[in-house]
Amino acid sequence: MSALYRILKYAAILLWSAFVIAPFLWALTTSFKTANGITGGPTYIPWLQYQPSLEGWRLLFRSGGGGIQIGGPYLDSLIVTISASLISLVLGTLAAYGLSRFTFRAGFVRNADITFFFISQRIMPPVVLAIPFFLMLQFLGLLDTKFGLIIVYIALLMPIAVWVMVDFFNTVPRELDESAMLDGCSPFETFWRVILPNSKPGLVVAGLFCLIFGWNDFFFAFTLTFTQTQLLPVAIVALNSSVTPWWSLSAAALVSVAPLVAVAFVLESYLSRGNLAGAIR
Amino acid sequence: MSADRSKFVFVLPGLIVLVAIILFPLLFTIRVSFSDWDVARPGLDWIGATNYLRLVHDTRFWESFGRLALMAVGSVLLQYMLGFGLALLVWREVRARRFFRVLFLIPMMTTPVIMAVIWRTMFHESLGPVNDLVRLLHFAPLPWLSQAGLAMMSIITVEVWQWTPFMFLMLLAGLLSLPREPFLAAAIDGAGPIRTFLRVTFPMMAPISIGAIIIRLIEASKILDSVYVITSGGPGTATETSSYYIFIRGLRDFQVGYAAALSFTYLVIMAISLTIIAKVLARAMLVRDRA
Amino acid sequence: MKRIKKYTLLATTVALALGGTLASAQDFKKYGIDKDVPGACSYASMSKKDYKGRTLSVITHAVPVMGEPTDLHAKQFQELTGATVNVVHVPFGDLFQRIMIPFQTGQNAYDVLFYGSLWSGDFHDYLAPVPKKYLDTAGMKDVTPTYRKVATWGDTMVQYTVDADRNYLKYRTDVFNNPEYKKKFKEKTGHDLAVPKTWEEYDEIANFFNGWDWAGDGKPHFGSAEVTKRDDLMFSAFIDRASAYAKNPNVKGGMFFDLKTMEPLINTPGFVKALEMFVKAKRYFPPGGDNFGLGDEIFSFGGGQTLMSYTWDDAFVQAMEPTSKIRFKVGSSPLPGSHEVWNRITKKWDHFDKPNAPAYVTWGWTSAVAKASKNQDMAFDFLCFFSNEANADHDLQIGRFGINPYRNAHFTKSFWADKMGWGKTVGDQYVDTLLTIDRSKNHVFDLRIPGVNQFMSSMATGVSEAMAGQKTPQQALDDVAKEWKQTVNRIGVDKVRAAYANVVKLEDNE
Amino acid sequence: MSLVATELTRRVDGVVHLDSVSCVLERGRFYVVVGPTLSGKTSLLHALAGLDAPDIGTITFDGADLAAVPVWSRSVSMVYQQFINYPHLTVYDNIAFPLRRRRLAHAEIESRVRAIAETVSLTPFLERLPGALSGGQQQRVALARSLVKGSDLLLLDEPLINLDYKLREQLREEFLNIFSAQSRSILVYTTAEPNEALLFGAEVLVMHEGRLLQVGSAQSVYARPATATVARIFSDPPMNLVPGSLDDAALRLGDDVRLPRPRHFGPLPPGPYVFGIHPGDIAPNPSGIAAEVELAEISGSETFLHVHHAEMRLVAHLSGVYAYALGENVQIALDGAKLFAFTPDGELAAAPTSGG
Repeated sequence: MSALYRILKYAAILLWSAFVIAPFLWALTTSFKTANGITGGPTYIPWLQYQPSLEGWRLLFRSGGGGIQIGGPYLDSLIVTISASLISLVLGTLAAYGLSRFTFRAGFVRNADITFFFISQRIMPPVVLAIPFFLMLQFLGLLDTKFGLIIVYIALLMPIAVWVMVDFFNTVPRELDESAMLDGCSPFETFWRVILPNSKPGLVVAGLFCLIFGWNDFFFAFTLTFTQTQLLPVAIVALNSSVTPWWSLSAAALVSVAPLVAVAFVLESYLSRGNLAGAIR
Repeated sequence: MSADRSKFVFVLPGLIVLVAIILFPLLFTIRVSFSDWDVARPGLDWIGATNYLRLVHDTRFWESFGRLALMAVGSVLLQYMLGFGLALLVWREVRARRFFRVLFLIPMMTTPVIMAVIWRTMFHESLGPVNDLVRLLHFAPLPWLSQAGLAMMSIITVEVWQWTPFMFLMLLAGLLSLPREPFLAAAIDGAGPIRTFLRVTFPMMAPISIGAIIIRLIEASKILDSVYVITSGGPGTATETSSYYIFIRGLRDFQVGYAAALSFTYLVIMAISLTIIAKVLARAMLVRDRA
Repeated sequence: MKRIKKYTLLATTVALALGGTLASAQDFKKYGIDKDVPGACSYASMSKKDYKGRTLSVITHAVPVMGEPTDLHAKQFQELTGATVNVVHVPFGDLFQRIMIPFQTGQNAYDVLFYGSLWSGDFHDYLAPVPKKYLDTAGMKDVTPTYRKVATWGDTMVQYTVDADRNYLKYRTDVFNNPEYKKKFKEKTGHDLAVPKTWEEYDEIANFFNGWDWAGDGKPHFGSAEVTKRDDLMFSAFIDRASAYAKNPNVKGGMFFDLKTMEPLINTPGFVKALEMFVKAKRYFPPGGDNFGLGDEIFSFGGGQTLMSYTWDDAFVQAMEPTSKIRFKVGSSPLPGSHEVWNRITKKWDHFDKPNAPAYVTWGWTSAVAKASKNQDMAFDFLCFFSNEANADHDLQIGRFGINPYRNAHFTKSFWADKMGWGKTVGDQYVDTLLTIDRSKNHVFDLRIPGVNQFMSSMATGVSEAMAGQKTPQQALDDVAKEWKQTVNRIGVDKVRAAYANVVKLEDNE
Repeated sequence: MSLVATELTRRVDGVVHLDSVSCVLERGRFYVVVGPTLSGKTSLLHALAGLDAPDIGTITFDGADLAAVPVWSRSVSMVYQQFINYPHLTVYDNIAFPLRRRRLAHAEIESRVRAIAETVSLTPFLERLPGALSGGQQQRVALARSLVKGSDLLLLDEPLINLDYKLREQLREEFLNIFSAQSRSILVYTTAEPNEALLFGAEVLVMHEGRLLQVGSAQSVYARPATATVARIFSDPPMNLVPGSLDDAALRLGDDVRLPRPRHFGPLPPGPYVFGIHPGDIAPNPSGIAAEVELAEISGSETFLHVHHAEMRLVAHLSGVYAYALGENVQIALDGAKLFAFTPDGELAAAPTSGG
């Protein structure tokens, strides 16, 4: 490897790192500003360029006094996201195994078409689904409840689980299934005793994708709730008033990404152990 | 139970749950698209294909498709190339690669609607740091959000920032799972890095690439939050995409019937074009594999 | 200046949560209220109510504007009456659909709604009329006639007035009073530098003070900050500019439509002229000024970047914050007008020696109780408590609350000069500006008809297309007119006319 | 007591995997299926195991039709060419896996696992995970797992192909010992290497393009291949085939090579034939025909010498290491007594007398 190549390589890595990290650094410094620290033009260094204040952070945890209490929504978001992800993962994994291992034919419909049907659920823009989902949950009496949101999120997340897991199972040698069946396992036992225990990388990736997409949904969390159930993104945009509060939104951005950074570490550790080999394909 | 019957036990629970959740909204949307549900007239009357006839002449809708195509294809392509590049950079021996890998993944974890606000403040032409940087490089401040081309670029930048990690993850995982033998063979043949990439790496990465691109295209086509926050479709209609236009018609204007017709048309067009894109990609990328 | 005593409030809240006892009327002091004003809605009256075990659902704007006072008074109401009050905060852009979806699907989602009064044309069917008991309260009777009208649909009051808004001109007094600049301006333009009375003057001044450091802080400063982001509140900014040319006090029967034929007037020369001026105005906007949301406008003028601005009070309040660099350097005045006003009857421009400057009653926050609510008694009690004299006086003093004078009592000059600490110059001028607008005989109201958002979003798109150079102003507004006509037909000519008649009645002072 | 396959046919997406394959497999016997890649060996095993149902044809075991019996209820084991084990289980649990599915008593499982582990020399590794073992050991685990059940049908699909040469020899040896102890099972072993079949000395089934070409003992197939195709498949390197003709006195190969008519051709009528000779029966000899060296591969202690004489290409299999330069001229002796004769459509017409 030539020296020039090395230099270029590290330069590229550092350049991209700077791009990735810039919004966070900007959010970090902005979160300590007040209107005065903003209106004079871009400033970066507290004390030197602007007088820092904790107001942006306080707003996230205060109630009654112009802030939002982020704790409840945080918890609600966790409950809804994790439940929906788990259910999607279970159903999606089963379906993906079926689609990966057996042949389905009905008219012109093949396995690939069924897989595409699952994924195609994500094509519909959420805007349109707002009213139908509203009516559906109204009929079920589940508006403004966590359970209602979980149901809707299952429809949103299961396609992702199916997609990741079909690709994952396609990389698991079929001979493993055959061996298990020859050793006396029914298809379900094969799945449960042999395939599932060896699918951790796939499950981790599918599960984490579900978590990411679920955690960051804004639209349904917003449309299908009133006052009882509030998820994190909805609670945070409640700060977005006529005067866009750069400070508290910045703080909120940093707070909301925190649990998912843990997710990034989990993902990475799977990558590094090479366990993800074949987890995504 | 035979293997033939047990296959349904795997697929049906998920399929049934999904259909149960999605069927009503889908059928309802189709039904509403034949109604005149409007802000002043809620309810399901029947007006035939009126909404669809109106949509045919709605140049704003069709123009928004063009912009969507540009935005989605442009940003996904960039994400793919950058993601691939980054994955290649931190694939093999690099100092602190675990740190960089985590770092590169993080933007994907952020909530788009909130990050869009942060980005808008970054692009703020007089109060944001982007133009500060431009000034530092001794250029004139640029109208990031108020000039058509740049506004489009700004939105694409945000999309690239947020979703390149997705491509990066998929492609890095793919690279890490590649067998070593073909690379050894290429090395023995004396192939340089570029040749190795074109002849070995890229073809082997084709299947995963197609999957990742299709998924990203689906997601990118729904772009709404960032457009809304960053430019709200402006200047003029320069950054108005299909789903944003549907949003304006459906939830701003509350033309529920018309928006349903728009969406159903959108759904059909997207399903068809994605299928075609998937086929074309498969042909383009997999043929090279055999060559 | 009295600001809310946050820490006391926080401490009491905690104490109350622990103690679980109802607050007594005497506790108002801990909320930063100087004194309770006796009446049906007072602290004393509320503390006698017992709403234990009942829940009130409230939807309101994001904090702090309207959202923070909602939170504050909800908390107080909760403590006084034992009710549980759940509040959800929604950004302005999403507020309409959040309220409309439950309305149209028959879902009883919210008891109390805070929203922009321009939507009353869409919402009125779903709102409970304000009961007589509340109409008779002293507080309600003191609301200025203009805002009683805004709250009324037909003959019924369906909205509970908690705020009043208008757009007015804000400018930098330090610049306008600077002798050196006055001289320079005279040399350059041949006119005396004065607060603009017409949009042409506004244009000239803004252009003169654009792009150089007239504030002496080493940075370039700019002429004007205006709301130009398409789906933000740009439609109000355009109406601000267009009224001067299009609202002819001598022509009755509608400014946006000809009430008789329901033909759109949006592409008549008055509007086109305003749009041409608006497009031209781009040259004296600060960088990015072609895509400013309200928040950007507030930061721009309130932060001292621009010489002038016109919208709601927020930018003015921001400029008058105690920590502001331009405190006491700002002034207010009614919006500029025009000497030439289009007469759609004669198809000619009428000349006015004194510029025609209609006062645009720019919607403003309002509140209402849902017809479907099962807690209407409690809901109206909450609104009457929210707006009781003591609370209103308190809320007016906190700029970020976004609550502005709507009762005759609020137009007391000493209140603004002393209590707000704005001093006599700024305070008196502010009150005068507001009074002029309120008492004007030449009002423009929002297009409070069904589907108002459809009309406004068509208009904003057209205006934005012209601003971006995609279409000429005439072309853009012709297209808007076409769309308006289709929209009117779709919603129903008679339905729209009936609603618009209410608006025209107010504008024509009938 | 036998497994009878009748006219098994299977196509997948228009590609023929099995073409009317019929065979009878007896208990306690060892069968080796020989054929090149994609000849249908694996398809045959899958069909016999019940993993893939044939489109046409039946399989009966001791007279009972197996069609309705799902795989997991059959008494079949299989060892794959990839080392297939359960990665999440220890070697012990891997071997015990099929026994546990049959709900055998704990002690019974323990004793059987330990016994089989001893047989395949895995006792020291019982607590390891398969991933931590070498390829040979992994394949032993797979073998142990398939043996421990004592299935009626034991299928081995090229189990040694992914191992290096030495390990292959060693394991092959062990297999032979182990298999000879399996008196009640039917063993079916596939391989692309005829030598393996010869070493095992088993019953051979030669497959090509989905069809079963010849069945018989390894020696008999080697000595008398039914067709030229079988001859090529069942010879490593493949048998040299040279078109030529025969008259009463002489035999012609190509354009200009004449050999005296071999005695073992007996009363074969004159005419065109394809003559075959095993590479091992060709050797350089100063009195032979002139040829030019195209390639000399040295493998272990053997040399494969590729030469051509005009259009005639031959491969000679020499034991010992010899150095030849490319393009070097050599003389090659063709021993007429070792020649096979096939009719132009490939049927065996004459074969050398065995041992000759």
